[in-house]
Amino acid sequence: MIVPLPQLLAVSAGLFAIGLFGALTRKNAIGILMSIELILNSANLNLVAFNRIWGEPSGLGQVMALFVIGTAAGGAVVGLALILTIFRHRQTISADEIKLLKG
Amino acid sequence: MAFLARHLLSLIVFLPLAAGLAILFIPKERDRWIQAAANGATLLVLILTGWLALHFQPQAPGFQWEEAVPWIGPIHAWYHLGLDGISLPLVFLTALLSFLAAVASTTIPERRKEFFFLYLLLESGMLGTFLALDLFLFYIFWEVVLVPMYFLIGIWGGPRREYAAIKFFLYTLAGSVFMLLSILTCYLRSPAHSFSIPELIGKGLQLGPAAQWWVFLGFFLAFAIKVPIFPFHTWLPDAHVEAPAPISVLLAGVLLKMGGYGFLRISFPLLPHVAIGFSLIMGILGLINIVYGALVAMAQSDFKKLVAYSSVSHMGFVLLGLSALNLTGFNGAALEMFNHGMITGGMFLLVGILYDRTHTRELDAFGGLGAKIPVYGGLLSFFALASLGLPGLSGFVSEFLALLGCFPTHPAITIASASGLVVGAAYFLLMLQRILLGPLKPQWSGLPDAGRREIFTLVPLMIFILWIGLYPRCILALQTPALTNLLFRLGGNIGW
Amino acid sequence: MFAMSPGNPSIGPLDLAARAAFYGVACATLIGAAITVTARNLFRAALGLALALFGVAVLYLFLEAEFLAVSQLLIYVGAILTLIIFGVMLTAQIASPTQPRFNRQAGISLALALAVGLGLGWIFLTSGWPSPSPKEPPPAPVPLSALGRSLISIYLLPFELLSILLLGTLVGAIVIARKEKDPE
Amino acid sequence: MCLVVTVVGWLIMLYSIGYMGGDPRFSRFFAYLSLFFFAMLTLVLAGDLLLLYIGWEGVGLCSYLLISFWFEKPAAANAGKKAFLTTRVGDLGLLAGILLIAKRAGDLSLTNLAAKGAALGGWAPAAALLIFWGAAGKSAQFPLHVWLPDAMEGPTPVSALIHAATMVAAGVYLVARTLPLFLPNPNALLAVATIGGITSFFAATIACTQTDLKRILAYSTISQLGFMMMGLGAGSAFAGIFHLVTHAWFKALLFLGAGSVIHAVHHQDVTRMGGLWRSMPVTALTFTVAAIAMAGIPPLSGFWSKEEILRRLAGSGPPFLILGLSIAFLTAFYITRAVVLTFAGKPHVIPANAHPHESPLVMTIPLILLMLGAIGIGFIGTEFAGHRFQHFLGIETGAAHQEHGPAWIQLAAIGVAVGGIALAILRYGLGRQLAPARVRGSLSWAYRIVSNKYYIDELYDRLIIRPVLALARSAFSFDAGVIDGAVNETGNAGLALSRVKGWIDQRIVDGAVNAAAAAVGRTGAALRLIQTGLVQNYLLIAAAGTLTLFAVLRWLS
Repeated sequence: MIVPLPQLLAVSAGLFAIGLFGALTRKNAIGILMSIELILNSANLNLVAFNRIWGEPSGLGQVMALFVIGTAAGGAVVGLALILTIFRHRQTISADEIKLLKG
Repeated sequence: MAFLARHLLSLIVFLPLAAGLAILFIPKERDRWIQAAANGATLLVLILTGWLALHFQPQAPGFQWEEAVPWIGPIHAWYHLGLDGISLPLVFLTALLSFLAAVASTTIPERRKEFFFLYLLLESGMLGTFLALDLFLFYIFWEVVLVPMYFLIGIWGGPRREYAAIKFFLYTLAGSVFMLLSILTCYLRSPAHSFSIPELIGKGLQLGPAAQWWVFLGFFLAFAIKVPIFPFHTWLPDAHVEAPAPISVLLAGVLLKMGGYGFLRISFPLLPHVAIGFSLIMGILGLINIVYGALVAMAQSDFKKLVAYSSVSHMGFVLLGLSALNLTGFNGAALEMFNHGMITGGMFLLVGILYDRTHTRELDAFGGLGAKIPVYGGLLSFFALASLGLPGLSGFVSEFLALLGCFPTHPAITIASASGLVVGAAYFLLMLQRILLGPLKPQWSGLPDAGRREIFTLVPLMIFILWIGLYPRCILALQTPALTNLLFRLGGNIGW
Repeated sequence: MFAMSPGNPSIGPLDLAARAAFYGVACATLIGAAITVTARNLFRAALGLALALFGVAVLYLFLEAEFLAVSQLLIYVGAILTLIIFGVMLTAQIASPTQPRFNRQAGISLALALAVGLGLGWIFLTSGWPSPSPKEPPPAPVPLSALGRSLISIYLLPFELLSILLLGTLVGAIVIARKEKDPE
Repeated sequence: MCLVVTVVGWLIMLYSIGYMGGDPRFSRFFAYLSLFFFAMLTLVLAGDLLLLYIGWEGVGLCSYLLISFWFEKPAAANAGKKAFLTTRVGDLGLLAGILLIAKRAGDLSLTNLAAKGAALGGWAPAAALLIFWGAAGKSAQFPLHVWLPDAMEGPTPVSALIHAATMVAAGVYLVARTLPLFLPNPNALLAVATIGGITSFFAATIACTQTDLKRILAYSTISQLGFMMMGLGAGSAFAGIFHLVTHAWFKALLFLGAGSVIHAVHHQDVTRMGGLWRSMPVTALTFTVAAIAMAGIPPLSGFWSKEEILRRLAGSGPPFLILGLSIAFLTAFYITRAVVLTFAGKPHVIPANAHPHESPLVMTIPLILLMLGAIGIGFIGTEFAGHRFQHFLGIETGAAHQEHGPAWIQLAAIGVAVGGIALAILRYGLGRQLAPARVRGSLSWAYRIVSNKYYIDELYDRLIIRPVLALARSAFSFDAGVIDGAVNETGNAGLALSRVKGWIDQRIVDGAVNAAAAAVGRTGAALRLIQTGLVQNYLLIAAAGTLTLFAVLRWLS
């Protein structure tokens, strides 16, 4: 079986685009979080694919992917904690009703 | 101990600074601690310099207790300290006056913590200037002196303190700029390619005659402002009058000497040809300083201003000695710096004592105090007589040497300068008469005489004035070999 | 087993099956992703995400990164997704029919996302990727042992930093999400 | 000289105990006096010009301190200052002379002065005159004599010691000491003699007109010092020193006597005294003896030394001899005048209620001892005593002295002295007018000039003191106005420059900056519209930006 690199990368590009769209449009904060996970996965896919094709012996790409997964887990935890707290205070997790950043 | 002995000069230079930093950590309410720390630190420095003076080998060539450590590598700046016969008397003078003025600083009423910090920083700067053997380091210490002085005048001074402080600062800074240019020229145009003064002197400069003149003038401006040489002297009366008494003591006693020291340490050995060509101008400037300063002093009605202008007059003798280009003249110049520090330092302390009691410096406001405060009157007479060059007191020895040395070089200038002695006597006697003699004014009937602490600050100076006046050899022997070396460098007349 | 050579002309039947499987997985992944961003019901979106993540894990397998595939399953599907579902349930706003799914910038976002996706795809597909010559065997996959060794030797510092980051995250999350004491 | 200082000094010290008794600064007085002795002995015993100079200045200092001893009196304070400054002007000459000798001759010792004179070559007259200048300052020679009469403001023992017997004689001593420098130069000697003669004659005429007892004595001192200088100028160190020694005795005695009188009547005006011999016999006796000694009546001391000088002057030419004789005449005249006015006649002491009385023993004993000296000291220099003094001095024992002047000089000296005394007794003792009123009237202007001391003080005030003070003031205003003004103007120019620069900054540089800032502000206001606070907006913009960036980069490459 041959995994053609361009096609694989195209899948990752699709994942990225979909994730981006979700992050930009979802009203629900948890939805945004999930979209971001998609984006991260698309990046991971690229890392692993390039690692495979150039055969870096120490497995740099895979290591980085592992780190990304780790940080993503952390991010998800903190993000969810934030969302829960905001929800507790405001009874909403709709991103366009949260304007803490408005100057 | 061995470590301390090797770094004795550094210890002397930085001990006041360390004490100053320590004072910052003493609570403001512990005023006695602050005073004690300042007194102790300056006394310790005095003891160390006294030890130096006793163990100094006058005949040994070169510098002693030398310390040289590479400092800023890329520009070849070294941390280089050393002591020789030219700097030793001035270092000792600095240490002595700093101690006495610190004791006299008990009269400073407010913000004493900051005062003593700046004061000790100032002492470090002054000692460093006299000990630095690297032009870069010299320049830094030179500027370090400037900053605390600015604040000391500007914060604790008299009514026009800000004007005086700014004037002093700008004047001196203007001079420093030219000095910096000259230093850089020396650095760039020497095969030694370093800031080290001995090295620069040893290897010489690669400059045309005209360029040498410019470099000399650059140094000259900086030193002339410090000395101060007519017409760069007008910062001095303002600064002296506005500064608090202990600071006036250091200003007149030490800071003015930095200029004269600069000539002996840097300008003359580095640019001998220019120095020889400059001799006549130097002599004329000396003459102007002596006569002009004395005349202006005579017209003063302010006690402190009178003493300030008398400094201008006395520093003229230093210039006269420098213009002589012979051993007698140089000895006179170097000794005059030392003596003037003692005498004028004492005078300013006396001015301060009187001002503390009466809050006026108008000479006409006094009169007949000789009967009311005889001890003070005696002290004042003593210092005034020393200042007007009474034989047997130190002022006479150095003035006589300067005149004697200058006579073969510039006879006419010497004779004309000697007239300054008469005018000098005139204004000091006028001053004594207006303060001490005549009928006692009623408002001073309750004036207390000089206290024990005040007498304590003056007696050491009197001892030195009398000692050098009667037996100047002890200090001449210290500086003669170094000055002889300098003269060899200049190709001047050694015999005289 | 897998030979990654895009221009390889000899395509065997096994290859063909594998290729079909690859495309299938790829499609499933993208569909899962699409569900994730479009589902009105948040719970359903989470399930879509699960599908997408699972697909990616399989893609890792295709790339002979077995450890990563397992990690993906364990961490994403096992941990993060569970967490997200918990979050969805806790916020109790799984679906509100009156609310629109998207905010007002949906149109422009769609255009942007399309542009990005098409642009990236175009770049990926048209870039002349270096292809190893047919005679040379493709580089061997990174063995798991090598991965482990490099993790604790060359990449030890980032590894440890990551662990500290995770610890910090843990503490931070607890602090943030903790129920504040009533002042009364 | 040393003996004079110590012996006369001791007697005066003794006298002072009585005179200064009760003064609040009694102890300070004696401290100053001791300091004076130290300095004076340094001066006299110095074997080196520099050391001599130190002593020289030292006595000047003590003189200053002692003259202004009663410093509450402004006159005393002024007098002290004047004395110090005037002598300082003289010291300047001495200093210059010392410098000259130091440079040309190499060392400053007082031995081998003749050789030094040779080494000085053409500079020798200059050096000699410079030294004489210094001596003139200290010995109150014209034109530097003005300080001595004023110095009488000091306590009388001080006047006696410093301003009659010792310090003022230091100048004479110095010239005598350095006479080998003068001897080869007739012109220098002539200058010394001329100045001495002028001083002596001037001072003698002034002394005839003064009414203050101590001032009479002061001018007489100046006159006698000038007389000594004439002797020195005649080339005889012996004559000068001899007169110095005898003068020290009788002049100290005169001053102490005057002090005794002043102590008794509490003022110094001779016209308000008279007949005091009744109440103060010892003082009157000793004073009179001293006066006769000074007038030059043999066999008292003054005669011998005066005769010695006159004899030397005869060798210098008739003009000097005539001058000397007229001075001797005037001396006899004015001192007799003083004696007669003070002691003779009816007692008419003013104020009348004062009761003058003889001074205590501690004051009269020194008077008597000094009187004995004044009588006898002259003999040591005469042939009767075998020229002991000359041998003692160890100078001029050669043929120079062996030639005795013509006898008529002695006779003339006695004659003028007697004449002077007689005239004075006639005029003041018996009240006879000496000249017709018409002559007196026409001479009154001369009298006025003389009694005003030839207006020299006023002249100095106009010509020197005021110009110097004015110079000082103008120097100060120059300093404050021009130099400091220049500095301040530089500062002001700097300020003006910075103001111009400030204007440029404000209008042009700042203008540009402000315009830029305003532009930014407006842009910001515009951009604020997109600051919605919504995360997703930001994200969108970021993504769009990134995309644009990539597109641009792509397009560029």
